[in-house]
Amino acid sequence: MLNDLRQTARQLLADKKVDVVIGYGQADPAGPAYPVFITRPEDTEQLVFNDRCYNNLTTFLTRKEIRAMGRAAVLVKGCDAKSVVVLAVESQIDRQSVVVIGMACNGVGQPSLAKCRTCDVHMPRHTDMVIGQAADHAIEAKDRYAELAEMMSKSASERLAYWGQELSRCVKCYACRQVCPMCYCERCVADKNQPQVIKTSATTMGNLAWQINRAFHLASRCVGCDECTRACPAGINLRLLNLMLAQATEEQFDYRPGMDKDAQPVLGCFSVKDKECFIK
Amino acid sequence: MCACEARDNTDSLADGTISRRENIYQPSLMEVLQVRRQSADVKSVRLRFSDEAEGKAFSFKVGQFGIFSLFGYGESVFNICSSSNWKDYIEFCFRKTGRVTNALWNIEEGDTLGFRGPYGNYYPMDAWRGKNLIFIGGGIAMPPIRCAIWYALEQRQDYGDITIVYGARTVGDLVYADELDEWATRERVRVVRCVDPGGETPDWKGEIGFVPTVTEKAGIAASNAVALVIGPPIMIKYTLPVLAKMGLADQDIYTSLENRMKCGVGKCGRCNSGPVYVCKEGPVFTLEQIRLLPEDF
Amino acid sequence: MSETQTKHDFEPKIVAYVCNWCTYLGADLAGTNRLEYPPNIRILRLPCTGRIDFNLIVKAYEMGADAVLVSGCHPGDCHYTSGNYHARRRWMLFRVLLEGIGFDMRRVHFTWISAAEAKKFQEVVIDITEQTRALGPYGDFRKLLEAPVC
Amino acid sequence: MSEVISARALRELIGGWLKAGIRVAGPRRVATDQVAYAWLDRPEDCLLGGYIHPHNSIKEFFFPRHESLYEYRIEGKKIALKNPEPLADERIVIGARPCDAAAMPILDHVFNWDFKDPFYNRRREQTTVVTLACREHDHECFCTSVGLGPDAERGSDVMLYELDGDMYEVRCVTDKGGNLMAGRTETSQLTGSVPPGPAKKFDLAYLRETIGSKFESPVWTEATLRCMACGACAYTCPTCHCFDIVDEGNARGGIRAKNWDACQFPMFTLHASGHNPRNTQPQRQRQRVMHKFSIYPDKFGDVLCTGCGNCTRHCSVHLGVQTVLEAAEKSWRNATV
Repeated sequence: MLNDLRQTARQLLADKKVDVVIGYGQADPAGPAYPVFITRPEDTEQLVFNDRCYNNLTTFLTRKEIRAMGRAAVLVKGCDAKSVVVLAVESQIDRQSVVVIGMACNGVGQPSLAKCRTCDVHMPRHTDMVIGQAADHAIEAKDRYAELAEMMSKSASERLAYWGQELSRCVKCYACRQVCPMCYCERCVADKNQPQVIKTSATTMGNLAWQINRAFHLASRCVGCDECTRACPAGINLRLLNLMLAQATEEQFDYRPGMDKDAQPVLGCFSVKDKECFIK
Repeated sequence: MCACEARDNTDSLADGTISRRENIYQPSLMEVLQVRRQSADVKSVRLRFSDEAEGKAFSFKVGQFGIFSLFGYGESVFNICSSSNWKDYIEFCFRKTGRVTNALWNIEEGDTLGFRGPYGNYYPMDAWRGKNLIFIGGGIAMPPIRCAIWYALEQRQDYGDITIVYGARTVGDLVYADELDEWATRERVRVVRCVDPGGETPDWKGEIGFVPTVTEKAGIAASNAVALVIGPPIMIKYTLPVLAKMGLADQDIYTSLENRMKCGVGKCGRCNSGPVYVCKEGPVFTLEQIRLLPEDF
Repeated sequence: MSETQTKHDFEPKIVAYVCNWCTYLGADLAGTNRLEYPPNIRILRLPCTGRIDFNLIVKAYEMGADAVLVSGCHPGDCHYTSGNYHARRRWMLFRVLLEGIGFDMRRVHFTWISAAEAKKFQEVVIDITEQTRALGPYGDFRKLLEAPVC
Repeated sequence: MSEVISARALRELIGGWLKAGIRVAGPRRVATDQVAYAWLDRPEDCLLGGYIHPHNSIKEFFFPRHESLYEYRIEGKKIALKNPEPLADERIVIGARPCDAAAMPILDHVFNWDFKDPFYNRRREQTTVVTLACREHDHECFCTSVGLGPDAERGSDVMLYELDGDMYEVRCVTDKGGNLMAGRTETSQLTGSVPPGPAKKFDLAYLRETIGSKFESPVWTEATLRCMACGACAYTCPTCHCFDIVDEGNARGGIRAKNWDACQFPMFTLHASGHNPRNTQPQRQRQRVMHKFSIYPDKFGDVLCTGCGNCTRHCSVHLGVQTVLEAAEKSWRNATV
């Protein structure tokens, strides 16, 4: 598999089909892998792929510094491949000018991350090629959101107190935003000050406002790569916020972001038949 | 330096309160005496300390800056553009661009602003005695030059010929236009005004062209002269070779850097250019000093 | 001060984000018709429900609101053809997030009120005010607002 | 001869402090896999082992991430300013890592050169730092590379060394520490020691000598292109101290506050005119590393880094001071060969 990957990358660069291959490197086998940007065929030996390859590399497709390098090929796991679909649907990338190399994946992390335990895209979809083999099992919708059950069994007051406690640790480093492939705005609303909608202070309220904003701007767009959760230095389980919205999106609109490249984005359209039992 | 030493005095209160004097981030309150519109998006403001004693004790040197605040909006850094000889008030000038300046646009006489300072170094007006002075400015850079011009005019006998080259995009963008006219009437003062091509009006009597070219053509004598050049980076970049050609040495060319600042007291860490904290060791530098800095401004 | 007394003395602050074309005119009509409704409501007019950023709802609580009302044109009546349809879809999801985080959903209200429905406006405001008065101040949220940093 | 305290007596001591109204902070489990320095409610909250480094640093207790500088009230055209609440409470930080404690004397320079920051200084005066020497380290630790180590005493008032049998040796470093522990310890023959710290990751002397002339080095781009532009490194760092000053309030009044800020954000140096002196991410990473190993040391002597490894540990792309300097040293040495 690794040979195939390096061979593919080498060929793409040698044939000048792409200028840069965005992949994973790893200096220390005991440490995590990290993004590398390979521009010369001979450097493709640096590429690795294993269960320490956490990053969703599609984030780099919209970065100024990386765009400046030219045409890119990007390595994606099944979950990351979904963000390529959303980026294309939202016109952030020209899908034809990006080479997407899918990597069959049996989960990352030891033990596997939460997202991997309910993954049904071990084989990446909508890519230009897939390297390796992995078996996919259908996952029932309710299993995807099983983690929410415990939280939702609490009272509203307890839930609010829980989030208040969790978010009191947030330092507003914006790692959750920066690693997110869907957070591609040129200037985030949190960085705007005319008016200052979200306080810049890392107080519990400021953090709550920020996380509500982040989660909801990702509503029906978040592909569930969970990079925000992994990147959070304070270990806040942001995954739960994303899951709430993913569940609602799937239940109410039968839509899972990034799964179907031709489906209309939920918040980009409407139906006159939308439920409105909550509106008086 | 004046204000810094006074503030070093830490007369802490026993109950843990941080006293007014200790709190280096707490501004003095100042009353707005006058607001003048200088161009479509530039206004100048005259302020007086609300506390009379504080006003009497205050002094600064031309070239220093202050941190002005509009409560509820935040702080902004501006050069104190009045002469240090003017005792009852200070002035600053701003262009409407960000959150604070947009809100400042609406202030009127009698409003209260905050002021911290003076901060930073200053123009070496003493060392410039006996020299011919060349002031070159572009756009909103007139105010930080204006304080030095007035200072020199008030100590007229100390300085030689004064040449002022000032350019803006259009005629309407020239700030302190009335003072330019007044300076032009003074003895041994030459004022060269210019606007970018296309920015002139039918009755425009000044030059048409960019500051570097106009400076080159103006035939300014460079012997025994120092130059103060302030303006947008692109203007400075093209004016420097002109000054070199005229024969000015790097140590005789001064500028004032405008890095983004928050604290003004060498703590918050954003204004540095290489090893230099612009708010403490600047903002005034000679070209000789700037050449030693990494290009980080 | 006893619990009952607190509630009795308590005047809820209610923020209403309304669209310019229907609910605002409905409120206006309520006024010209001399229909009385509680002064606890603070009306903020926006061009369209489609413009009502969800951040505004959060902001209202941050500024001390005890309940929020969002109201606009009935489906099919939007001045901009479809703003309220987009808004409706957004709220369908946003309510889920608010609920999951633990907002008291009895303090978030959505209504459609047309320019002719002065009576409905009056009823809604009375209803929300009384409901909120019964709930008391939004203490759970105040706790978050006042949480210390270090 | 040494002074020792049993684990139980230490917990009782913490309990006594809490009871006396002293605010005590220490490593505490805040979520399943998360240990943070946080205020303790009960003595048993305090962890004295089982983790390498909390996800934050003790700078939070001296230089909080959000702090009111003063209040303002707007009354018509007049403004009234009010001093912040008095900072009078006595505080103890227990179980600090040596790399965190060492950051305090480093920060002292910044907050006291020329202008003195009263908020920081008041907290320094009021806080006693009790440090627990390290027995373990991970791949990200590199204290030995910046001249510190698992039992470095710098910045600590008291040092604790783990002994066998749930005992700690207590070494008082300062008078403040001595006063805190006076009468609380027993005399013993046992002395504590720590295993060697992490192997050196880079040659500090070489880098200090070289870095000043490497502003234009291509290594900055090569080594930092993957930076995500978040502030995780700066906010978990014990020595990063950049901040922003903002107004928060409504039409009637509010506070002016000092909030943490980080040089990795594009907004950090963005001028109102739109000009940005540090326009690309590698430029911002260069600023961070050069601030720590060139700008600050040129001014104050020390390096602005204690080798805690939090930057790399908490980086989503495994990029921190250590990884950048390793790459830089390799590149610069190769270039001279």
